This record gives sequence, C-alpha cells and structure tokens, in this order.
Amino acid sequence: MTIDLANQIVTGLLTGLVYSLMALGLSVIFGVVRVVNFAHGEMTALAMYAAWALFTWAELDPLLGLPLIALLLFVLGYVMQRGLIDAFVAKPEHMQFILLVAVAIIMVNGSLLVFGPDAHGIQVPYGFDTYEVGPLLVDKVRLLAATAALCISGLLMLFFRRTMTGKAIRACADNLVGARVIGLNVKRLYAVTFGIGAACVGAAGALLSMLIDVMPSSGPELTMLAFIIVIVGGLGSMGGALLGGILIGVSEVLAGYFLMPSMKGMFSFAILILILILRPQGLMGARK
Amino acid sequence: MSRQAILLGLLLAAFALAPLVAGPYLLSVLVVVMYFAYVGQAWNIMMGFAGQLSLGHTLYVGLGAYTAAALFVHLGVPAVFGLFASVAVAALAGGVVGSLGFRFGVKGVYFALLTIAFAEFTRILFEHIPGLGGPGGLFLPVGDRSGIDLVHLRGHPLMFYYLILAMTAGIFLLCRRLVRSRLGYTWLAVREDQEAAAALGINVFRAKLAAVMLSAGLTALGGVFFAFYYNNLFPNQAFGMNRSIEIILAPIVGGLGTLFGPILGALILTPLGEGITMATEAMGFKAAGIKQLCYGLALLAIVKFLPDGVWPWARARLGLEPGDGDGEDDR
Amino acid sequence: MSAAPLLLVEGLVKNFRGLRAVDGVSFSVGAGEVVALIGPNGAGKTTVFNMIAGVFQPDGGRVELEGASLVGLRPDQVCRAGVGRTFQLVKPFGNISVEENVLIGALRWTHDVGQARRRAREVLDLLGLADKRRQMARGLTLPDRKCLEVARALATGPKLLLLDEVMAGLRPAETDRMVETFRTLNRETGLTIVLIEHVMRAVMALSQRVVVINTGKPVCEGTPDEVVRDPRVLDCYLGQETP
Amino acid sequence: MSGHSSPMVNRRGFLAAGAAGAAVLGLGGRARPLHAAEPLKVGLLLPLSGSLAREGQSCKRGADVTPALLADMGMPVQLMIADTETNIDTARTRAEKLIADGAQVLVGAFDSAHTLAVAQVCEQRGVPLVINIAAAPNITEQGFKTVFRNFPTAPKLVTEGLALMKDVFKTTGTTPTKAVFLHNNDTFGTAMAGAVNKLFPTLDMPFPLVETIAYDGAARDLAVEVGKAKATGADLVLLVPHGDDCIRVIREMVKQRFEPKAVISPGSPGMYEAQFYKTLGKYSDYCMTNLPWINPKTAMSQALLKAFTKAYPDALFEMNIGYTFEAILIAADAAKRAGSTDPKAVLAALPVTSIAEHVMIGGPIVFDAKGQNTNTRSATIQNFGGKPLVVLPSEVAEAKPVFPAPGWQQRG
Repeated sequence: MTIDLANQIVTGLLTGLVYSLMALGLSVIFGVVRVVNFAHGEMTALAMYAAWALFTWAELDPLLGLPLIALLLFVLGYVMQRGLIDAFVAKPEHMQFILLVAVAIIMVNGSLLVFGPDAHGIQVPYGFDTYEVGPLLVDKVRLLAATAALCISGLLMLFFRRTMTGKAIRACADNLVGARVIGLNVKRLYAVTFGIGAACVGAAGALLSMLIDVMPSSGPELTMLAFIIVIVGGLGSMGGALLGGILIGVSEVLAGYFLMPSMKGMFSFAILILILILRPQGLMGARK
Repeated sequence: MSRQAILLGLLLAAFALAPLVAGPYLLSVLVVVMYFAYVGQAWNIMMGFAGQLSLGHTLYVGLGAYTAAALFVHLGVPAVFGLFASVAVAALAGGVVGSLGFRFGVKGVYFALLTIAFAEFTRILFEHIPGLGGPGGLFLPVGDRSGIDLVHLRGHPLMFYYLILAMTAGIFLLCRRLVRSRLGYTWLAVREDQEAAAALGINVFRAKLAAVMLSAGLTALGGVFFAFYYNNLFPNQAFGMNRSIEIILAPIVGGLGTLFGPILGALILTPLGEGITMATEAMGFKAAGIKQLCYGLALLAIVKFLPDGVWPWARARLGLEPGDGDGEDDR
Repeated sequence: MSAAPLLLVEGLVKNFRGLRAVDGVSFSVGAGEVVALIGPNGAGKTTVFNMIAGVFQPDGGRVELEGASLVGLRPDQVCRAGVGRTFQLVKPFGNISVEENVLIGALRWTHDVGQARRRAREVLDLLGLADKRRQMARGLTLPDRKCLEVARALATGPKLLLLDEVMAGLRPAETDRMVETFRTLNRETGLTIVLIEHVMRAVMALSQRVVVINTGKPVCEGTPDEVVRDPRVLDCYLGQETP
Repeated sequence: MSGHSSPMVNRRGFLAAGAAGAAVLGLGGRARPLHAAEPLKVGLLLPLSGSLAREGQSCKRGADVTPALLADMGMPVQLMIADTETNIDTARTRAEKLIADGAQVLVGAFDSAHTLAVAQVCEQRGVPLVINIAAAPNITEQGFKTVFRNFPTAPKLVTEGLALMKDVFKTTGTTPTKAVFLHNNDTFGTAMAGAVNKLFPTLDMPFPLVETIAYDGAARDLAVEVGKAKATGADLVLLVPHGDDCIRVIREMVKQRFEPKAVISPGSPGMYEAQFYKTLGKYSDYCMTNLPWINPKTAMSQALLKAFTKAYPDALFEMNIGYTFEAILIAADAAKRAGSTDPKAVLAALPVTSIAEHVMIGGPIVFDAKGQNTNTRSATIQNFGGKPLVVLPSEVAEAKPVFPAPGWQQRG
C-alpha cells in the first residue's frame, strides 16, 4: 500500500514537471506581454504532432527532435505575436480571448485536416523500461522527460537573469514606460517573449509526446491544465509554474488514489477556485 | 417613433412571419440563432453592462436545464413551474460565484478564470450525480410532438420557435428598460470605473452581484428551453467549455454592451457556419474540419477588423448613431 | 462649545509598509466654509482625502461628519453620508456621454432617472459643459474632464465637497471661471468645500482658511494671508528644493 | 404482406452460414423493385469533426464503400453525408437540412445525445431514422414510430459480454480468482458500468468484482488508476475504455508490472483499433473484447471486407464499419421491399424487416415494437499478432482463445 502510494507520488511528481514546462510558457507570456494565451494547449498539441511527425518520418527520438521543435514553435510564437496578437495587447481581455479562441479553432481543425482524427502516439524503444530504485519502480521515459524539463526551465531562468535580451524583457515586464523611455524595442521584445513561451511549449510538447497521445481535441484539455498550474503557482512567476506543476501532479495522484479517479479533475478545479479566492497572486506570485 | 424602434418592429415582424416562408430546416437554424441571441443577451447584462467577464456562463445554462428537467422527470413538475426553480438555482449559483469573486477582489482575467473553474467543477460534479444520469445523460420523455402544450413545454417545433422568439424579444425589451434604469446606469458606472462609481455613492459589490444574479437567472431560462427542446442533457454538453465560448461569441461579434449586438451577432454567426458548410460542399471540399477552419478564420477577421463589433459599425453606416433622440440614447 | 463642525479630522495616522504617510493631522471645517489643504508634493494631502472618503482606513485618529464617525465606512457609504469628491487623476466614465456621467451622480439622491437627468443638465449648465453633454466623455479635453469630475461630484448633492487639484493644468482664465463657480455655489447654497490645490491663485481667491501639512505632519493653519507669510510654510516648500 | 420477401432463416439455418450467404446475395434479382433505377437517398449524420471525429470518420469509411456493394445487390442508394461537428445544435439543423435536400431515410448519429435530437426531427417529419450506433437505452423507450436501432443497448452488451467470459473460462479451463473493473467515465462507459454493476450479481459469475474504478478518459495520464487497480491484487482486469485511453491503461500496466491473467472488455471500442496495435505492438496481443463483431464467415461481410480493404488498405475493419454498413442496408432493404423510395413507404416496410444474411454476428435483423433489433449478438475477439480474431462463439471462430495470457516480460 505505502509502496504503491510512493510509486504513484513519484510518477505524479515526474509528470508534473513536464506539465510545468508547458505551463511555464504560459506564465512567461502572461508575465511580460500580459496576454493570456488561450490557445496554449492547442500549441502544445501542434508541438506533439511535430514530434510525432519527426519520429514517424525521420525516426528522430523526441528527445533529439526537441531543439528543432522548440525552434519551430519559437518562430510560430514570434510570428503570431508580431502579426496578430500585438494589435490586441492593449485591448480588453475578452477581445484577446476571442482572438485566441479563433486561433485555437484554426489550429484544432487544421490538425484534423492534416493528421486526421486518430490519436497519434510515439513508442520509443525504451518506452516500457523502468528503473528499480530500492522498492520503487521509476518509469524511464518519465524520468528522462522530467529531467529534460527541469534542465530547460533552469536554462530559461539563466537566460532571464544573465543575458541582455533576458534582462531587457524583464525590464518590459517590470516597467513598460521605463522600458520605452530607455529606448527598448518593446514590440520586438514582446515577440521574442511570445516566441520563448512558445518554445517552452514546443519542448514540453516533444516530451509529452512520449507520455500521452495527441489528437486534434487534446488542445483544450491541455490549456485548462496549464491554467490551473500557472494560477496555483502564480501567473507570471517562473518558479511558481514549476511548483504548481509538481503540486497538481501530486495532488491529482492523491485525489485519484484516495477518492474516485474520475473526480481528480474536480479536485484540481477546487484547488484553482480556492487559490483564486484566497491567494489570487498564486503561491509564489507577488501581491500587486 | 425613433428609427431604432422602426428597425426593431420590422425585425420582429420578419421573424414572426418567417415560418410562412421558411421550411423546417431554416426554422431549425432560426431556433439556434434565437437561442444564441437570447443567452448572448443574458450574458451581455453581466459583461456588456456591468463589465464582469464570465467565461463559464454555460454553468447557468446547465443548472437551469438540469433543474427543470430533473423536476419534470422525477417529480412530474411542469416546465412552467420548474423554470422558477431553475432561475432560483442559477441565480443562487451566480450569487455564490459573484460574492466569492467580488468579496475577495478577484478581478479581470482572474475572475474570468474563476468562472471557468466553477463551470468545469460543476461539470465533473454532475458526472457523479447518479440521480441526474451522470455522464449517461438525463432523458426527458419526448411525448406528443404535434400539439401545443406550453405548460409542459411539449409540442410542435413551431411552438418552440415562437417561444424562443418571444423569449428573445422579451429579454431585448427588458434590457432596453434596464439600460435606461437606475440599475442600468449603476452598472455602466461600475463597468467604466469602480472607484469613481463608489465615490458617487454606488455600492459596487451589490451592483455587480445584481448583474451576475440577474444574468444567471435569465441564462437559466435559456437552459430550460435547451432541455425541453432537445430532451436530453449530458454534463459535457450542458457545462462544457466550448458551450461557454459559443454563448459569448454572438454578443462580442455583434457589439458588446449594445442591445442589437447579441441578435446581430447570432444572426451573423449561425448562418455563417451554415453558409460555410454549403460553400465548402459546393466547392467539393469534403474533408471534415474545413468548415470550422473557415469559421475560425472568419472569426479572426471579424475581431481583427471590427474590434468593437458589427453593430456599432453598422449603426454608424445606417445613420442610427446614439444621441438622435432626446436623451433616449440607445446602446 | 457650539454644535459639532461639519467635518472634524483629528490625529489622523496612516502607515504604508512601515512608512508613516500621515502623522497626526487635525483640522475642522465648519458648515459653509471653504478650506484649502496645501503642502509640497508627497506631503500626504491626497492620503488624508482618501481616508476621509473611505478609500483607506486610518491607522489612528478620528474623522467625523456632523458628529458621526466616517471611519470604517466604504467610499459609497461616505458619499451617501454627504461627501462628494473628485480624483486628482480624473476618472471619467469614458464610454458614456457627459450627461450620463453626471446623471449617475444625481442618482445618489433620486431613483427617478428623469429627475436625475434634469439635475445633470442644471449642473452641466452651471459648469459650462451644457453644449458638450452628448459627447462621449473620453473625447473631452483635460480641463473639461476636470470640470466633469466636479459636475459628477456636485450632482450627488453633497454637504461637503472634496476637490483634489481640480485647477491643475487649467489656464488662468479657466481657473478664474472655476473659482467663480465655486464661490457662487458656496455663497448661494452654502456648500462646504475642502480643496487640495497647488495653484495659489485659486487658493488665495477661494479659501477662507488654509491648512498646511508637510511629510504627513501638520505645519500651520490660518487665513490665506497669514499662511503665505508664515516662515514655516516657506521653509517646507523651499526645504524640498534644497536638500 | 408483401414485405416478407426476405426468407426467414432460423438460428440453425443461420449457423450454416456459408450456403445461406449465397442465397441472400441472389435475393436482389428475385424481389424485382418497381423503380429499380431510382436510388434511395440516405442522409448519413456522423460526428466527422470535434471530439468524436475519430469514431465518426471510422463509420464514414464503412459508409463510403457501401453504395457500390448495395448496388450490386440491386439496392441502389445515394449517400448524403453530413457532419454533426459533435455538436447537438448542428446535429439537429443538419438533420433538417438533409431532409430538406431530399433525404428519404436518415442514418446515424453515433452519439446518443445527437441521435435523440435527430430522432425528434425524424419523428416530426415522418422520415425514418436507422441508428447505426448509439447505446443509450432511452432512445428506443420514447415511443418513437420512426426510429429503428440495429445496435444493442448497454445492458444487452454487458449481459452477453459477461456470459462470453464464462465461456472463455470454460473453453480454456482456467478461472480467475478476482477481478477489478476499470471504466471510462463518459456517456458510454457509465452506461456500461451501470449495467455491469447491476447485472454482475445476477449472472452467477465465477469470480468476485473487488473494485470499480472510474476514470476520466481525457485525463492526461492513467498511472494512478492502474496503480490503484494493481493494489487490489486482482488477476483479471475488466476494462471499458472508449478509444485510445486503453493504450494508456495497458502501457501503465506494463510499466508498473501489473500482470493479470487477462484484460477483457465486456463490450467497448478501443482494444481492437489500429492505433492500439500500432502503439503497443506485442503488448496489444491477447487482450479480449466481447462485442458485436463482423461475422468473418458470411459472404456479405467478405464482400464488404474486400471493398473496404481496397478503399482503405491501412484502416482497420471493425464494428463501426459493419454497423454503419448494416444501417444503410436496412434502409435500402426496406425501400426495395416497399418498391418505393418514398419515406412513408420505407417507414411502413421497416417494422417488418427481416434480414437473415448480413455482416454482423447474430440472428436475422428484426425489430421489436420499440424499433430495437433484439437479435444482435456479441462475440469474443482476441488480439493475435496485431489483429483481432474471433475466438468465440466457436461456430464463427477464427482462432482458439488463449487464457491466461503470457506475462508482459515473456513476450518475444
């Protein structure tokens, strides 16, 4: 019983880390551009399709294809921000929402047209391997994916701390007027930020493609998941997204284990409601 | 008579006479149009007038639908009485969402996410209530489809058409009164600037709560219609996120906070969907998904080029700018 | 002792994150008086206003209107108690007409929209905005917005009007016109006014008494003429320039 | 009534399937329709996009190859295919549109909610609806006069599914000690679970059901669910998935080294689908599903298989295809017997349908007073080498059942 539970918690933790990376993209975008990307899950699904295509047609392991997919999504994000979203940055939230809903509809049905309605999954050769760590069984794919997610998150934090572009982006987030005054090209930085957020999604999608199957209708589900994680951790906070992912991963495991598994989603939404009411800035966000 | 009133009269007459020329197919499309005009208008009270963005509005559709349907199925309560319970339950739910959100200062996008969370929570909850069919669905006995029984809401599709037409006309007139009432002005003030509204003696919390509860209660009536028109309810269809999106498209495309917006939006969107289906079929595109792809592109174009909605744009072109009448400014 | 003053502020204290923004400010305003609250930037004037208006709750001290405490009331309750206010950074209801902006103020005391509309027109006439009543408020110039701010507050029918820098940014002629309006109002309706103002021309012309505060603390109080001659007042303004 | 032109074939006759097949295929020439040249316009409603796109498109593949086959049998049909977009509003308006465009019979609509919405339109317009797939029992409890369903209700699926399990144990001589029941918490899965929990105690099953675990099919990952199932110590897994969720279940079972004697579905889609085989490879083998299946031994199903493989060489030939074909067949047969494509005439002919030779396993297609075909019958199919083979009932079996299944690690 306890070993089973411990196994489950480890699984939840590892899976949560991968979800974190996806949510991190949402958080970065909101933190800087102040636009909630309601097409986030759909973009993740696109990345998963890309991983599947590379795996199927070029026999490229998703872990190796990851940089390429991240780059692809970076370009997509950059172009989306430049060509579409930028005009809506100062518009009210419901306009941004409808815009991104339209984008999501296009993505979902575009992938239906291209890839068909079937679920696509990737079976890497080591897909069924597990490590025995003491009494625990640790799934190899999850461990690899979680490690990769953690590394990428770390790199991203370094990017925002150490590089000029990263610092400039943070300046935009902290003080937009100030950033304009000192001559930063805000439009370009926003596009870069959206691109980086999308690249996170690309990386997360590549990793997720090894864990779950992708269908055109996978998108909305993933969008909701990203929201829950980011709100729980703190919208706009990078550490918060990581924490939120782990928390949601583990709490769903616990809810599934002790309650009815089909109700675990309800549990996540209950956490979301409580956080929104009691601590809307999230666990790691700063109160405005 | 103002030009707006004439336009309104013409529109109502056209819809009332539509069954004379429209076949059952067109009528079924018009029912969908009217349904979305109705719930869009109800949503508009909360967002367009009081400025509170609800992205989980199907919560109230679902609660309204399930309440009246369950009362009918389990206790035999006629729809005409059940709808009061529906309105009460939905208004209460709106009160809970609103008071929690407003009391704790949940604002903007956070409030919108809160409404989604409540809707999704309720969806999963309803999947676990066996008495309401769970995910297996709640079925209403269809009964006689030829007569007209407004008490039980059983009857001919034409009856449902006139019912939803009356509901849409009713909510239009109600909203028209509301925007010119003390409460309506209070909402506008809250929508525009809460701090300034409070400084003018407006109880912001109460005003917002009134908007949510009224909007929720009216939306629930749409849910009752939905339940008795389709005669089956499933949590994922009654409470699903995509239904919430469908509800808010019409008023936003038509023009947020305007009276004609939701109607115009619904009149554009539903036929647009039908039109795209026919056009793609006529052009020989058989692939599934192409219709929604075009729909998405059309939606994108509308929000991009007419960000204030179609009605404010059309109004300017029709010479119906507000301020023509003596203090009877139409929104 | 005579009847309670219209507004009594005593020993008002407010801390922001350990910083004492207002520290022991006291003054009282009799019915029908016009009092100016002046002081250099950051002196805590607006914070005092916000505590009177119920936006902030004071950490210490009393605020009373006609002997009844205003502490603990929400802004809308303070307004309904008879205090109208304007905001330093104007907050017009941008997407509705000028007349409707004012009408909403008038709905404070009447439930009849028609009556509120008539009141709104009177107030707009009084403030010279009548010809712009159909415009959307967001299209107004800054002076007109300031004017609208005052009109809205006036329409609520206040006993006490709190004006937060309504003359700032106005041209001298416009300032004079507005000063004249307030004097008329004060003379004819007995309206009590407390104003925060930097434009000394307006302060001198309008106020019967001036309260000076600096870094949250009271400095002195007197007639306009007394205050401008008070070396402490000069000090606090000059002290700001020379560190 | 002249409608009885199809030969009634009793059960014994049906079991001697091969010969009867030829006879029925020859039937076309015998009945001599009055307006042979005029094809029946069949409006087909399926969720081709939206969340049920996968199932809907699978049905559509079956429909695509149908007109040519029916034409060969002297039953010309013209298909008018409409997409419900997995949306109830669209389902209803599309149904009206199809009728407005001249559809004489409607077939559909896969999803129970949409089917009921369409049924109301059909009832109103006097146009017959032949349901290809939709398991909610309520559909045929509404007293509709125009609705005919050639698909078993959930209780029937489960009753037969559980009975077949006993047959598997009897045939193989092994009986499990206890079972755990995992099911998808969607419309279909819940209907099935309700039936399982209600019927299980009445069917004298040789093993106890220790726990029922409902899961959200959309849930990203099913590790907890499988972990919970493993913790019960059961040696049989009853699984009611609804699509690709079974892939995630099996994958987790392998990873968590949960080794039951078998994974059996009492009647649900998933474990015989192309994606299942492709993704799981050798781990997909030996899983069993008890459900209505295409009878591999009738001439008509062989003809359908041939046409299907030619049109869709990569797609799996499964239940959705068979039932969609049969629904259209039923409509065409009625029109032929009526000698008219007029909806009224077709409607009059439908209640006396009796099609002995068809593609699904089971007795002749006949409808009871409620419009329900009571002769549907489940079979046990088991996966071997990435293909589903019929293992029971033995009359139509293509292979022998293997139980218990070899452990995950023992597979080449």
